[in-house]
Amino acid sequence: MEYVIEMLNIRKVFGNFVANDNITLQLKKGEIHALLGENGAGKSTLMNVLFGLYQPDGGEIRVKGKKVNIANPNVANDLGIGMVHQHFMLVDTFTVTENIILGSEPTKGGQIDIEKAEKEVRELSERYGLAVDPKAKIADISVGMQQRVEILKTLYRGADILIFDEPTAVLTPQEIQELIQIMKALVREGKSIILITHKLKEIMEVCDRVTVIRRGKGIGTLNVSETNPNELASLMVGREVHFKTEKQPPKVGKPVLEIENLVVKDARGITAVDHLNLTVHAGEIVGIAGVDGNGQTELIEAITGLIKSESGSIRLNGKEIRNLTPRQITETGVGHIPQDRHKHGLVLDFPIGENMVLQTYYKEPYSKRGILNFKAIYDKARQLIREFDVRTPDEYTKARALSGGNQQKAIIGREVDRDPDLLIAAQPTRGLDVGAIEFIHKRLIEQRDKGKAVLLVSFELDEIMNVSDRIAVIYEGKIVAIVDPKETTEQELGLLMAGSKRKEAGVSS
Amino acid sequence: KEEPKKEEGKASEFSVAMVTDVGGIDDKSFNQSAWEGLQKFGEENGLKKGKGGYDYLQSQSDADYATNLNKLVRNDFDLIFGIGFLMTDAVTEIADQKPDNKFAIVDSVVEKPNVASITFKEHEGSFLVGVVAGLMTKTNKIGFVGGMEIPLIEKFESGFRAGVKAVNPNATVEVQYAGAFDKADKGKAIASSMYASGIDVIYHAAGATGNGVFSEAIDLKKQDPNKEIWVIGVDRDQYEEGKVPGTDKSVTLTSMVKRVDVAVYDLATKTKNGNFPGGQAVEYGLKEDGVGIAPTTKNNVPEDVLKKVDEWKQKIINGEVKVPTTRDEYKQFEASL
Amino acid sequence: MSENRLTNILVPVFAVILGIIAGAIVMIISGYDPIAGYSALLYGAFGDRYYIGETIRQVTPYILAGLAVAFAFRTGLFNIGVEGQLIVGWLAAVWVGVAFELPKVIHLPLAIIAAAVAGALWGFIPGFLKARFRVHEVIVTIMMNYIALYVSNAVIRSVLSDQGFKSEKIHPSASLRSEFLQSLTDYSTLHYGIIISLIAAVVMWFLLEKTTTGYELRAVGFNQHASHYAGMNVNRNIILAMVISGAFAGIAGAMEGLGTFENVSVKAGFTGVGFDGIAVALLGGNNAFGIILAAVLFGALKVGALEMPSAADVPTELVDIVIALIIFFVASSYLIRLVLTRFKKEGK
Amino acid sequence: MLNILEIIIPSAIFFAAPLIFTALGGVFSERSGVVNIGLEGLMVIGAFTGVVFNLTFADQFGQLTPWLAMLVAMVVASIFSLMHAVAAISLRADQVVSGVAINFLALGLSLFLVKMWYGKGQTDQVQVGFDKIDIPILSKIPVIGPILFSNGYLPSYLAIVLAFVVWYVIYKTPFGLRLRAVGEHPMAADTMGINVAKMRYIAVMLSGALAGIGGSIYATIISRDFSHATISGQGFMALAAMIFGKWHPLGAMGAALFFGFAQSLSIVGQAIPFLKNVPTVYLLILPYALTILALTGFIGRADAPKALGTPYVKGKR
Ligand SMILES: Nc1ncnc2c1ncn2[C@@H]1O[C@H](COP(=O)(O)OP(=O)(O)OP(=O)(O)O)[C@@H](O)[C@H]1O
Ligand SMILES: Nc1ncnc2c1ncn2[C@@H]1O[C@H](COP(=O)(O)OP(=O)(O)OP(=O)(O)O)[C@@H](O)[C@H]1O
Ligand SMILES: [Mg+2]
Ligand SMILES: [Mg+2]
Repeated sequence: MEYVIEMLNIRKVFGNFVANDNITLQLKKGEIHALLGENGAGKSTLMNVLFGLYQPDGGEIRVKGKKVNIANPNVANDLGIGMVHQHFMLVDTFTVTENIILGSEPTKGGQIDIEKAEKEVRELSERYGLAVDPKAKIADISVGMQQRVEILKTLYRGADILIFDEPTAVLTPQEIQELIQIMKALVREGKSIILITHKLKEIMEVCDRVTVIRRGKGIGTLNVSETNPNELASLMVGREVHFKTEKQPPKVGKPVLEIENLVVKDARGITAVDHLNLTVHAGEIVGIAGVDGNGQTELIEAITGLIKSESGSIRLNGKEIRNLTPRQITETGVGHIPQDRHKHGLVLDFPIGENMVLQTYYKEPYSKRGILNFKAIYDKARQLIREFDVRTPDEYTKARALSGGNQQKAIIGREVDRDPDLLIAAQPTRGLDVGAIEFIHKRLIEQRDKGKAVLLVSFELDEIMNVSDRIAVIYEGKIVAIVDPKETTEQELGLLMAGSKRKEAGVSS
Repeated sequence: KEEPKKEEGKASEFSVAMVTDVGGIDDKSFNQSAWEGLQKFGEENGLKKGKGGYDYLQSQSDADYATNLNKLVRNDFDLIFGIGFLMTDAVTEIADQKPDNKFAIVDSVVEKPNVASITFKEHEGSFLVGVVAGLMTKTNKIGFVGGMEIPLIEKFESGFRAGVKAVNPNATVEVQYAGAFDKADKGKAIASSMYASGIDVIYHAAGATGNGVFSEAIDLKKQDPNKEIWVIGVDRDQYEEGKVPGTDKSVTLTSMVKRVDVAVYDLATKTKNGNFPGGQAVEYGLKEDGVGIAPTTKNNVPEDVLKKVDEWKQKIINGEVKVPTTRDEYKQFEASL
Repeated sequence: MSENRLTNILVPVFAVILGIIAGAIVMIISGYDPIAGYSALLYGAFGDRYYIGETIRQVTPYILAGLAVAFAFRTGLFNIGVEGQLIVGWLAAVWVGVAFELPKVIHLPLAIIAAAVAGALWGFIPGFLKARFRVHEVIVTIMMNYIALYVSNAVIRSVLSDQGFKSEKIHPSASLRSEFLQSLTDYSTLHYGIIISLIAAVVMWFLLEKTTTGYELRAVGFNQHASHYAGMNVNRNIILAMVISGAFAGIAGAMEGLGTFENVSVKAGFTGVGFDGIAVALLGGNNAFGIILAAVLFGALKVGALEMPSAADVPTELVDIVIALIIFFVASSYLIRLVLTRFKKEGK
Repeated sequence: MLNILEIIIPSAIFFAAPLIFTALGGVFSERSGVVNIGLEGLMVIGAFTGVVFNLTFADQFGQLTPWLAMLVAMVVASIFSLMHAVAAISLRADQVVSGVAINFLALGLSLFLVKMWYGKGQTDQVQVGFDKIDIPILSKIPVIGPILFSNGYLPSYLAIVLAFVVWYVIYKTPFGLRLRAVGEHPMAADTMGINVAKMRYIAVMLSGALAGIGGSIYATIISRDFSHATISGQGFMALAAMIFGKWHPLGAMGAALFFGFAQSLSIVGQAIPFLKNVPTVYLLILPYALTILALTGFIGRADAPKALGTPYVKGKR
């Protein structure tokens, strides 16, 4: 059997922490090989070793049978290994072409030959069906296109072994389908792919084999055709996992959030939310489904006061809250799990404890007459850490040091603890493993059952379908349909999200 | 470093020291001049540099004046000079605190029984260089560049303008202040604009800012050796500063010299001989040879002009002419012409 | 945790030691006697009660300038304008000290408050421009320094004196000087300002670490987006940070105006205290207690240096080299940390 | 009016030239992600080296001396900037702190050496400086000839030409693309096989080299000697010019020229009839006030390179 890549007994230690403990992974030519594991299991570490970003502390790597020492990404490039990183490695202020050619620029007389480069990029993108605009700035293009740029970067360098680190976590369902097509096309061209993902469905759909790791240790490699999601999940977590979150029928109460004719412009002054109407009642979870960029972000930021809206009305429990300050809105009873936890959710350089009172520090018991009461603050932090299972050495640890999942749990704990009438959750499980997702879903449903209104925004159709009581489909800044998750299919939702009108009733505008 | 002095003059009974302002003993100005006077005094009296002989301390900032004066008191110097008007407050204060010590201040007056004050009639010297400028200008446009707009520099300005007006009523004097004594760039820019507007003689009373005036004049002269432009130096003979490279010419027309060295030497000698003029303010003018024009003036200035200068000098010395020290006095002077 | 804290303390200590050793090497290379040099330095800083008085006098504005820089730093702003804020504070303090005649209990505090307000105003402008127009505070504060210098010179000339070069002496009721302190230190210029600067250090620590205002300021300093999200008024906090920073700097100016000089004179250039404040803040790790220690070190070096040329024939500039190297070693603390951890591991 | 321009513009250019060189150096350093508030100190080193070289070798090299002095100053300042590079890049120092250290060290060391070598606080005056020139042909153009191309110094024109060269290098060459990438997203650059540390070392040393030139021409043309006051704030003005110019070479040049213009206006203004009665203080603060107004009014926010000030540690997120 011919392996293009063999990673044998790879060991990688950070300080005292063993991130990779004798893991073996063998990649066959022309296969899509999944790498599966919980958050922090060591997947990215293993791939970074392969790509030359980290040096292994033990084990050996063979490429096409030959033992190699991958000292840096240049060596990896030369060996035909390319990597699409979990966190995109793109320079925002550069164009697509500039990002792709960076480091191996075609030149003419000492000057970058940008025309030639653009031509090559265009050819490459046509050949693999990776639609990009070579002249566009990264900052101005969608996440999906950014990912295609990442792939083009590897192809431009002639990679035939591609590593995808959680490529689908940031994509919409349509984009995921496109990516799957792309990967299939790449394999047809003779490339081999390692795919890291938490989404078992995707593994089942495109992968040939799967290697599972748990807490830095290799658990084994299976043929996808011989396994099923349940087996994979329990291998990965080490216990049974429930995919469908159990929930009682909702006890819907009075309207909590009422939005009428809301108009919001985005940062560039383009109308992003266009006369939108939406109502969320006490005791229900309304999920907003939509392709990224259809006004979800602006809608949430307008509700929470982070940006100003143009016109319309937003009422909370009958009280007008449109264009109040974030603080006034929070105090009226809105909780918000923000989409970007690093940017909005946490002050990464504050200890966990101080992050837990980010909106309440000025209130008793956390402070009195302007003086902070650290005992009360850290008591609260300890309580939330316990209740929400935030894995951290202690409450004095900086938020920066926590893993994404644990940061997210801390935020959710903080928001839920304030007991808001309306809880807005934006992409609450992005990038998290199944165990963490399960935990968070339970918490959202718990809130609903306590009679709170929950507004969930997610690009994950699974999540929307599973958790919501009603689904509002957003398209071009309008709610184009409200559907019952029990009476719809992913196909139908996908079509609605793509802008095709629903024939039946229930279409509101 | 200082060359070792004669060693046999061991700790004699009289020692003297000075505190400079931030300029230091090589500022090509009054600090340097004062130190020269002190050195001369020390050498002539067989003192050695350092404790028990003659010495100086340089200040790094305004806050150091008092500390440095105090340091010298602690080192038992018999006479301690504060050089420069900036030191007025510090000398006043320490004179109160140490009534048994003898102090002297240059360029300012401190009315304490244990302080001797030395001031100069800069306006008289400036008047003379003004006469030179007034007679030498071809364009009848003359410039004055001051460091900071303070009463001391106003004395230079008023005396200079009076000198110009006295000999050449048609000449105008353009006055500009750079706002600082250490901004050569401003000096250069001011000079550049003055020369460009037809001014052909600039008198600077601006310390290191004046370096810029020299550098502009030299550069212009290098570009066009036939250009008739001049700088008048201040405090010391600045002939060397005006040397045009590659030639033996200097753009320095004349310099208003202020003999701080003479005054310092004088006072130290008096004090050593037991005649410390405590509580007095000694003013050094033309008469006392405390101010005057540099000997190198003859290099660029013809005999007849020098003669004129001498005539005016006599008039001032014998009191025929009273040189103005402020702008108000200048107005009166101008009116009286 | 505590091991970490130990390292945090050890780093500046090692930096100081390395800086001093490096200074000795410089002296040896250039043919001076390092022992004589450092003895003179030490004597000039602490050798006598007079010198101790002078050192403390020098430490006083350093503490306040350091606090001013650090306060802004902690809130994510780089205030290079401490120098200018100090100058206007100095001017305002003397103005009040000269213009009024009041009982000391009113006059002195009034003069200090005037300085704080003037400094605060000077800090407000860059703060406001940053908050309102997103103008980079570094440029504005640099420009404000020059404006402070020229404006205060003009005011001294035309308002505080009759075209003179300095103001009158302040009334004794506004002075920080004290017979007692002077007699204690043999007529040094030591004044009560040191107490004010120590109080200011406590105020800064308390304000930043213990109050909700400080919590907001720190949060905004670290992450403006999250602070906005959490309902804090980001712009108000940016302005407030610069205002408080400027107030500290203004009080530093009051120390000079009401204590060291008791008047204000036309300045040919900057005092340098504000710029030294940057170094003090950095060496002190931007925390109040560290700043006090760093200010003592700097003050001692500066005052002690004056003794070096006369006693050991070493140029005073050597001290600037030593200071620079200390800052450099603090900056490169990574190296020291690395060595320390290595050392600890081997010790185990 | 034309006459006034003939006075103001050449002096604006000559004020601006040292700032342009230094600000361009700043552009290199900061574009690579390394904050450099040590520009002031690097200018000091340049001024010191330039003057000392000039004084020492004027006899050997004659008219060539100032140019050689400039080159030597460039090399020495660039070596000196290595300290900042080592601290900021290899030792992960706080870049602001390290820059402050550079400023202190440069001044302390150069004055220490002046005292040691010359036995006094300042050097002698240099004898061989740059010559004032009228640029052939161009200076004959009516109106703009006398304003722009007469009575200038060659290094001043060199500064302006260099700004365009730097623009070309940063925006048109692979080196520039990599430099900017390293300053925006060093990890992305790293994964593309670019040696982040090497790029940053080069950039910081370039900033040293250019600040060294700036300092040396300042000292040679303007102060003619070296003392504690020779470089007093010009480095900070250059830093301001760089930020004002939004980290763009031509912007930095424009900002430096603007400073030069305001500065020159404040001096020449005292001689302009309708400004004559304005109290001097207003003219003195004019350059600084204008800068603030300009920043507030029409320049708006400037976006610094994203990775500016953060050391790059491999493998850190
Ligand atoms: N640079 C580092 N320094 C120290 N420890 C690290 C570093 N990078 C990773 N680790 C450790 O290695 C473990 C594995 O991290 P890795 O990023 O490989 O996880 P992962 O499997 O990719 O997780 P996820 O699914 O969340 O992406 C982490 O839990 C962490 O403890
Ligand atoms: N550079 C680092 N140094 C030390 N610890 C690190 C480092 N990077 C990651 N870690 C540790 O790795 C663990 C998991 O990190 P990791 O980033 O893989 O989590 P994650 O869940 O994948 O987060 P994200 O959702 O942001 O990708 C955390 O416990 C964190 O402390
Ligand atoms: Mg992750
Ligand atoms: Mg990962």
